[in-house]
Amino acid sequence: MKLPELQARQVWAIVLIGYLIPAFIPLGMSPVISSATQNIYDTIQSLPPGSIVMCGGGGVFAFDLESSAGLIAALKQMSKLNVKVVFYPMWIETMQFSKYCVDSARVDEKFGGPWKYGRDYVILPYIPGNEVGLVSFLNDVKKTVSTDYAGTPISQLPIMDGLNSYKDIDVWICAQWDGVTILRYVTGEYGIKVLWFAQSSAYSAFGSYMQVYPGKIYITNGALGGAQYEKLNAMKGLGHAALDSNVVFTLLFIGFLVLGNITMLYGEKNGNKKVKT
Amino acid sequence: MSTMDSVSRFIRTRITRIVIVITLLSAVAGYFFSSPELNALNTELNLWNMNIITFTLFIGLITIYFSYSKSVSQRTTNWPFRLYALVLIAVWIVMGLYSGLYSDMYQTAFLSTKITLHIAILGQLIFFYLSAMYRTFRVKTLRTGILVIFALAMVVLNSPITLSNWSAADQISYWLLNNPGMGGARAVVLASGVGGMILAIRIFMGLEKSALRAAGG
Amino acid sequence: MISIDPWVWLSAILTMCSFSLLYGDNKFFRFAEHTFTAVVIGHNVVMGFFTLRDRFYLLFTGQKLLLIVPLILGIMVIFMIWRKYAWLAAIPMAIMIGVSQGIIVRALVTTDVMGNVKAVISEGASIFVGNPADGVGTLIRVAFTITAVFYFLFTFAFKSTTSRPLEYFRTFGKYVLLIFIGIYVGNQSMQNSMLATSAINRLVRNWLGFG
Amino acid sequence: MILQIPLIEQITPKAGQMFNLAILILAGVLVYVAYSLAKQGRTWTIRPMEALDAIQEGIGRAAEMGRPVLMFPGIGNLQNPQTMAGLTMLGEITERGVKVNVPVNTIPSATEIVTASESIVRDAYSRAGKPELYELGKYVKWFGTDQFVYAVGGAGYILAEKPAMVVFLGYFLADVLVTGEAGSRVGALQIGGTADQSAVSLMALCCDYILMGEEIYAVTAAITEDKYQIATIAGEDWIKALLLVLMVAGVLLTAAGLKSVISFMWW
Repeated sequence: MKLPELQARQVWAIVLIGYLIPAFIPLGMSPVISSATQNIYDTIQSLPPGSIVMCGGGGVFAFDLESSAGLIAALKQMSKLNVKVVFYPMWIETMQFSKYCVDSARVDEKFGGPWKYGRDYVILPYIPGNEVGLVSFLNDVKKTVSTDYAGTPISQLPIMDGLNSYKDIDVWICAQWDGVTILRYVTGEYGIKVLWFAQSSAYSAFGSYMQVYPGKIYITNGALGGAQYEKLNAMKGLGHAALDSNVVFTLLFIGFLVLGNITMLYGEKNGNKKVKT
Repeated sequence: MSTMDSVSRFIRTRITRIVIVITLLSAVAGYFFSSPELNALNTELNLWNMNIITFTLFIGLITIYFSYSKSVSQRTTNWPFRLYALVLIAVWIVMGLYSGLYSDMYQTAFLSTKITLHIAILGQLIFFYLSAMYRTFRVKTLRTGILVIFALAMVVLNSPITLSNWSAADQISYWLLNNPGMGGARAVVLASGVGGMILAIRIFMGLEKSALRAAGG
Repeated sequence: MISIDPWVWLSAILTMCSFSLLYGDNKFFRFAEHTFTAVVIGHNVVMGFFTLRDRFYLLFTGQKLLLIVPLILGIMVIFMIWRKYAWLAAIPMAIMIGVSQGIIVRALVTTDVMGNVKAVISEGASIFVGNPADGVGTLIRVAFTITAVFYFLFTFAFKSTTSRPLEYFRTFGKYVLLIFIGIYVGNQSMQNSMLATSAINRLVRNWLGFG
Repeated sequence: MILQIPLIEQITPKAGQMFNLAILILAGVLVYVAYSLAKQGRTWTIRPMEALDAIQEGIGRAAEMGRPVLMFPGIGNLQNPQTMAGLTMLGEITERGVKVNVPVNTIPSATEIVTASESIVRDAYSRAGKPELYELGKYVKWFGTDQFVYAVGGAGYILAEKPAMVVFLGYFLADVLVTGEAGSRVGALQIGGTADQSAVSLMALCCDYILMGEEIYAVTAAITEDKYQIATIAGEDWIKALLLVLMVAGVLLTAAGLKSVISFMWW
């Protein structure tokens, strides 16, 4: 008997069933802490009270969801340390992403958290021009932004009194896809430490920047790093849900890999694709 | 040739060249040389640039309006959807301007529509990924063999089952990412960096005309 | 308990419409697609209005009248969409290209190119020092970087007998890149997997109320 | 007026800055030298690439099968060098396609690329000697600006029209998997090229031939057969060769503990 080639739709049906299982019955996986994640935790933990932490970069909300796991946990951690956080939205969805993270972390006083807008954190308006805006901001904050997201002049926001240029920034946290722009300018040109809650694809593509500026850049690896960060802060969020789905994925991956190769050896002769460079 | 044409040609060919040379030089020189004048010029140009870019946010609206209204008036395929989209755009703009970008209402509406749809589309990638992988990852040649072995290693090592049962898995996966993986990744970053550098040089020298030609029609 | 929040229902319906693409092109999917386009454009315009308000705040309050220049240039850039008047956009386009290329090139040469070259050179010092596992790792990283960059030489031909070994070097570079892609594909799958979970969890947990 | 802005303090990490600047200037000089040599008649050949031959083959195959060819220039805008490479490729494929009566369609994403594609396609029809066949909006399909809207429109188009060959060349992200999967389903010959690492790995999953990183610039220069384009690729190679020599020598020296010899790199 010849093994038939599975149609794409048949594969997808199996995948859908696979992913529905952990949605109904959580597997409750727990991560083991990697040193890369621990480094970021320690860096934030050692910030003196009153430090100014910038938080921002460019990214698409849905894609950045993977990094939100780490960022939400970090916001929670920072709210206990009395550091000031300024959100810097670089792409047009980043402001919504920042709000989502602040709301999910429940750090604002309206959710019973310790933070008060304007005193402990500020959200700047969308700043166009990517790297151009970033360079301008680092050189001279007051020239680049004149209001916050709601149109309030920054002179009325207490945090912004102490933030005039790159010299006043202690750490820059990025939880977005376009962390490379942040690394190139914030660390590369101005020597500020960057903590990047990167997506797994960003880690494997841009990890090399850690070697260019050793000790200045720390990157976590995707959802796994997010889950580890959640564990360090004793919470369970999207990172932990991602671990469950990763178990399903591993099984599906191995299953289809084996099936595909068996089909190649004993199946009908078609559908063979090859990769050439 | 009319005066208008010659003016437009002069702007397209001469003025733009000069503007590019000045702006590009100011950005590069402002960084490499500590001159307050250059730096000030550069900062001012950066601010101009940021303000100009803001207007490009409206370009999509104008293009969609012309394209979709044409589709609706000519009753092309799917035209009722285009009409619906035009109405929704108008409703959304009114809603957004009324409630503000950071209000809870705007955020809920945004999360329930745009973000939901985006996540749903991205969520389908794993389906495409697995079906493509089923077809492609067949070890026939050395090339696919290498791809399959390293992909499999990463998937297995990142899996929470492996990580919680085998303490070395975490270190091995980081070793793979940080040594052989980073070697290739760094070469791509470096070579693309050189490519980008040369492109800027070509634009500076006026050898790369396509960008402006395409814009200037 | 199934949710009674209308937004959750909207979100659930849109998710299912979007997932219907897996079955094939259909009307439900087109509905989702057009909702997507409309909200993206709507968000762009709302964002545009508020950004204009914030960017030209100093002009409107009369503190910096020079901002009138970028205001005019910005309006000129919109003419890009009409072929007949596209030339009006040439000057603001030139400013955008010039400034951004200038800023990009200075970072590329500093970080991406010379930063990496210097990192490779500095790593040379740690090949024979310290833990052998790290030393081997460093050696692999350095050797892989150099061979893979070698692969990106396009106009050099190694046909003579003396230069023939360099061609093997280049082939090796290609395999280095394949190893990178393999590792990348494996690591990246974690992200796609998480997004599928996120979409499905929205349906099962938020809408249907399980878990 | 501009120059009255107060002094802004200079940047911190300046180590190695002068050497970096020297490399940048040297790169400019080398590109200029290559360009001048090309003007005097010097030519270079770009090493053979399988993907390039596959594109030529694919057009022939499309002509035999009587099906169209589809080309994606990616999601970047006009400032993105990868998109520029994609647009150049679009012009070349269209011109070759027109000569053998194969319609070449394209699905751009950014609005300015729609405008640019139209003028490039029209230009290609004129160059191929058949300007009467060109129609506005016939070959350039547009489904919307967003990253995934265009991809989904593209997937729908592929399933309906069943192109014989799909070429991806430009800046892509995860969207390439949506269109790539559709292309695999209709059995199209697929050629993918991008300098973005995340997309190149996804292309490896669904394309028959892939072009990685800088290869996309080389392949567009090679297909145009424009001697000045190829000359700048040669200039680029000289710089890379120089960096390679620096790296190899530097690694050997630092491994031998003689880092001070190359300390000039940190000036």
